[in-house]
Amino acid sequence: MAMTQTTAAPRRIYMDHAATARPLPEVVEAMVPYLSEEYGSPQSFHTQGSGPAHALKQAREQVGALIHAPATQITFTSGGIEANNLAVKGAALAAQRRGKHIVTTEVEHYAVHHSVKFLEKLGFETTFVGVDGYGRVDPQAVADAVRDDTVLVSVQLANQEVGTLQPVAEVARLVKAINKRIVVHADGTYAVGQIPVDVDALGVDLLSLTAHRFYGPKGAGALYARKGVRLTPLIHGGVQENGKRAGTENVPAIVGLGVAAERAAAEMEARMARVSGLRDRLERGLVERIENVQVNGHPTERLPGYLDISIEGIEGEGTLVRLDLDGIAVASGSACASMALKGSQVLHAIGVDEVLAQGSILITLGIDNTDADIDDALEEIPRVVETLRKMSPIYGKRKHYFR
Amino acid sequence: MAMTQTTAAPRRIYMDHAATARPLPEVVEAMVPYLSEEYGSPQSFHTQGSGPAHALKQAREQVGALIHAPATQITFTSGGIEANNLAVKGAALAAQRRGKHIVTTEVEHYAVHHSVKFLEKLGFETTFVGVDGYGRVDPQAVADAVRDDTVLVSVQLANQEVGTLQPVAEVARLVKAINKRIVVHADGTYAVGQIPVDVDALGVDLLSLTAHRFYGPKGAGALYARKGVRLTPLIHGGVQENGKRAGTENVPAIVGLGVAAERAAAEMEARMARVSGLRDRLERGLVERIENVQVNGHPTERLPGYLDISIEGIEGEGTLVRLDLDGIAVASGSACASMALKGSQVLHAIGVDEVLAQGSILITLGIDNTDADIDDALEEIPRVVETLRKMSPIYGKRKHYFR
Amino acid sequence: MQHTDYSAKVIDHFMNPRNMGELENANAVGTVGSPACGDMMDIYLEVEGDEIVDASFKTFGCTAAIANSSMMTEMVKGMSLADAENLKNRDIEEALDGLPPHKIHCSTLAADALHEAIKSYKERVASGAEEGEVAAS
Amino acid sequence: MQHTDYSAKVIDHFMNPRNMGELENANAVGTVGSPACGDMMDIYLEVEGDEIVDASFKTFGCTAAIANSSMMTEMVKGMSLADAENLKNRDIEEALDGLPPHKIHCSTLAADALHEAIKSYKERVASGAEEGEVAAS
Ligand SMILES: Cc1ncc(COP(=O)(O)O)c(C=O)c1O
Ligand SMILES: Cc1ncc(COP(=O)(O)O)c(C=O)c1O
Repeated sequence: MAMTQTTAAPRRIYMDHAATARPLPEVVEAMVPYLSEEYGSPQSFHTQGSGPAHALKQAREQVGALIHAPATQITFTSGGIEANNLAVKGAALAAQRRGKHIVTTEVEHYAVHHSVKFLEKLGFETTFVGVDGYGRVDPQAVADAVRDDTVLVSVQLANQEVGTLQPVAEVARLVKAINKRIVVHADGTYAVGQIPVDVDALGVDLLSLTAHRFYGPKGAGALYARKGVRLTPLIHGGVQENGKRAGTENVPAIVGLGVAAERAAAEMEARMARVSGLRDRLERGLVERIENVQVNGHPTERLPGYLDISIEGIEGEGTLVRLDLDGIAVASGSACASMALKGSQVLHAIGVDEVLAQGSILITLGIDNTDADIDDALEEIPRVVETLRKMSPIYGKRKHYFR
Repeated sequence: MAMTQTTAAPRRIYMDHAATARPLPEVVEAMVPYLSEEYGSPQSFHTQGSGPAHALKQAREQVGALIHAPATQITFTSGGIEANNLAVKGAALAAQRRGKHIVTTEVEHYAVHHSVKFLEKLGFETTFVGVDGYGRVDPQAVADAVRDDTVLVSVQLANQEVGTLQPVAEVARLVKAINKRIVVHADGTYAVGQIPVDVDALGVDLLSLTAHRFYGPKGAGALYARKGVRLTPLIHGGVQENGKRAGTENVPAIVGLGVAAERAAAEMEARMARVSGLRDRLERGLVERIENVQVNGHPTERLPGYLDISIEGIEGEGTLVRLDLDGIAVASGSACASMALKGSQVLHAIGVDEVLAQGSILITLGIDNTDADIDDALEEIPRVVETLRKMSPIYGKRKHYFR
Repeated sequence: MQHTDYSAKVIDHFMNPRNMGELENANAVGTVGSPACGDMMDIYLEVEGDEIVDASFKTFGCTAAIANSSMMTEMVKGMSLADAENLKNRDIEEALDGLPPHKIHCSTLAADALHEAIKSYKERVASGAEEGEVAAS
Repeated sequence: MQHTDYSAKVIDHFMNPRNMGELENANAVGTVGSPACGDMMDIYLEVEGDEIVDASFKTFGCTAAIANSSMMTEMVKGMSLADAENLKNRDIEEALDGLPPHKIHCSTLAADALHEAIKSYKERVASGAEEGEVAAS
């Protein structure tokens, strides 16, 4: 039943950097030796452990530098989702004698959301703070949700679906003013490597990140934990990562994370300018060429590559498939395009009309996109939309769904 | 302060396969495309997700085949330690309404041991069953430890330190005869890929394994879970791995795991014969050449490459370092050679004298070792032992420590 | 899943849908689904006596939903009403060389819309609103 | 850690220990540590008047313990008892160009053994068991 379109498509244009990004060639190059000659375990006492141990040390410094944190405060994990699990469960369980209340938002990624839900089964209570029409949380609303028994506040740096940046620094300031001992966590898995991040400027205690969003490999992420913040490990069983995360270190992936972090730090400004330039051109062009569309997320406080648009009268999965057959890879918040067959909770929280949400396309650009990609997208996307609208029994006939 | 000996040593002989093993060239070769062109996320709906998704599928079949399990019952993790954590915590938490008692052994790896200790903080009780002088658990003793509220029995397939094989099939048979609903877990992280393993022949519900022990990459492991066995996820947040383990799949490492599994299955007999042949020659030779040594673990029921010897009158860390400077990498159960600065709990449980335990060297051979390696080891090890014994204030002077 | 798990036939019907649009001479229409759930379909039939002589669709929905609509309209052209009433999701699914497991529920839409159209047509005929005889039924 | 984190001097003293073995003319002996804990050291001194004229060791222990023993015996040869009594772990550690953090506790053994030897020597002299004068003390 399977059928591969790859050969049919003349040129592939990848515009789904929110899902994952292609590792940089220098990342892969740096990794390969640790898959071969330097295969030793960093915990081994002998010479074969030495190269890998030093490589880990260097990667820890590179990751620390990206977020302006000391290397000693970086714990490597298998990815961003594990880092978020470790942050939320680890901090809450370690602090549970002080209280069992957590404050978070309605638009967190499932990694945070489901970790919180798991904690609820262990007796924790949660306040989920809502967001405005741009997907932004009000820092004061977060502060107002804090109770005497609050031990953890978890607010993302940027939203995974609409790219809206959250006012985390302000959240941390307000929360810490109420009670310094409350642990403030920021899920930075979509933001770190894309925009400048400084843990001290943010004032957070915990920050999660993942390599494969900023051109590092899959299988490596990290949790920054400020000195003194206590964490119950998620994965028990060894001395690795200072007892915070057991398991033989995935040295090749961690080395790749380090190199990706270094490149991201060095090229941050240039990448941001380039990617947001392309995004802005694409956004303007699509809004001009397609009527009855809505751009979701914050107009300016948004991740550089993000463009989430809701297109009236068509459904996202079909749009995505047609675009893909034309060579353009995008994502969609449509229920049919999700493995869980559920519509986007984020768009719901923002207040996007349900029907409109079904026609949402998430385009996320990256450093490998070119002006030619934008040209092609500006041609293909309106064409596909027109075709699908012609098939649509609702387009033009029914009410408009915009706010 | 750092000093690299690598250049000084003429030829490196790696005899620490218990720590980690060098990935096969074909493993690395299979991985590299998934670090570059095939970088997509297996969860993506578009074409870039297709190659990675099919690669995952194939790896799941390869891993299933190695342990004679259906592919659908394989959950990928970041490694063996995570698999063990997921097995122990996941099964216990999912079953806690039925009871809160766990039976395990005194010689489990920290991954299992510390997971159990964590569960004790959540109100579970544990019975740790001891072992005989060979490090072997008595299946009847395990069965006798089962109570009405027992929900989990966890016994390793092979011991991490002395290589002794445990009678897991018999354990499972006895435990299931008492109560079918008790989940039986086997930590197979040291055994799978080294000896034939069949989940049905064993009769276990859960089996952990890790790639880097059988010439796969670091960063990938798996948990076999028999159909119907309930698990609370360790890492929450996504639909990946059927909801059992969230996080973007580490496709390159999983592909490597798959290839390593396939090779291990195909070459099992040949590898076992070769590696245990080398091991037997080394064992005989060392026992002949060095007086006052003791071989730990079971004489025959032992992993093919394992040779753990306790050498009277000398300390393990120094022995390890001298051997390494001569080009031979081994491990040691000595407290000084462990990051935690703790002596071996396994040797303690077996009843090895404390002083003798300090002089333990763990030699673990693999498929990359040669006859020449054994010749060299048979020359170097006795020489180093002699030198260190000359420095020793206790050798020859004090009582013998053997049992 | 990837959309590449769709069969070649599904992709063909999705990319080149047959009988798409409103039917000028339709005398039976069925509408099922809800746009808020991501799937909605209008199906148009031209019935002559006992036979469906023409069929068309308009669909808001995913690849599978559109391919199902297209395939279904192909299948029912020239079919007797009685046979069309017996057309099952499975038949459409099989005609498309199968659907990925996640997408099988989408094929219910096309059969449902067809049956809905026939049912309302019959009701109208029974109530005398429609000219022409309905011989065999 | 890796043993490669040991300084070149540590490795040199470990591989080529100075003053290893029992001292024939020893008149002061110190023994510290316990083999069960992984570290044990015998230190032998030949004391003449106020001066340590020769020193040697036998050590059961790790790389750091052996290197410390060796370095310490080198340092104390020709040293006055008073200076030797003031010799600190830190001094030995520094003479070895430092030790990895995990291994610093190993350097206490050598200084402890030295002080133990001097103490027992002095006690014996004080009790008259040892011939020769102990002028300055
Ligand atoms: C029992 C046990 N499980 C698992 C592992 C390995 O797990 P990982 O693959 O995470 O290194 C080890 C070893 O280091 C182990 O001893
Ligand atoms: C909030 C969040 N955290 C983490 C991740 C990524 O984690 P991982 O690196 O494990 O894929 C994702 C995405 O898939 C995510 O959305």
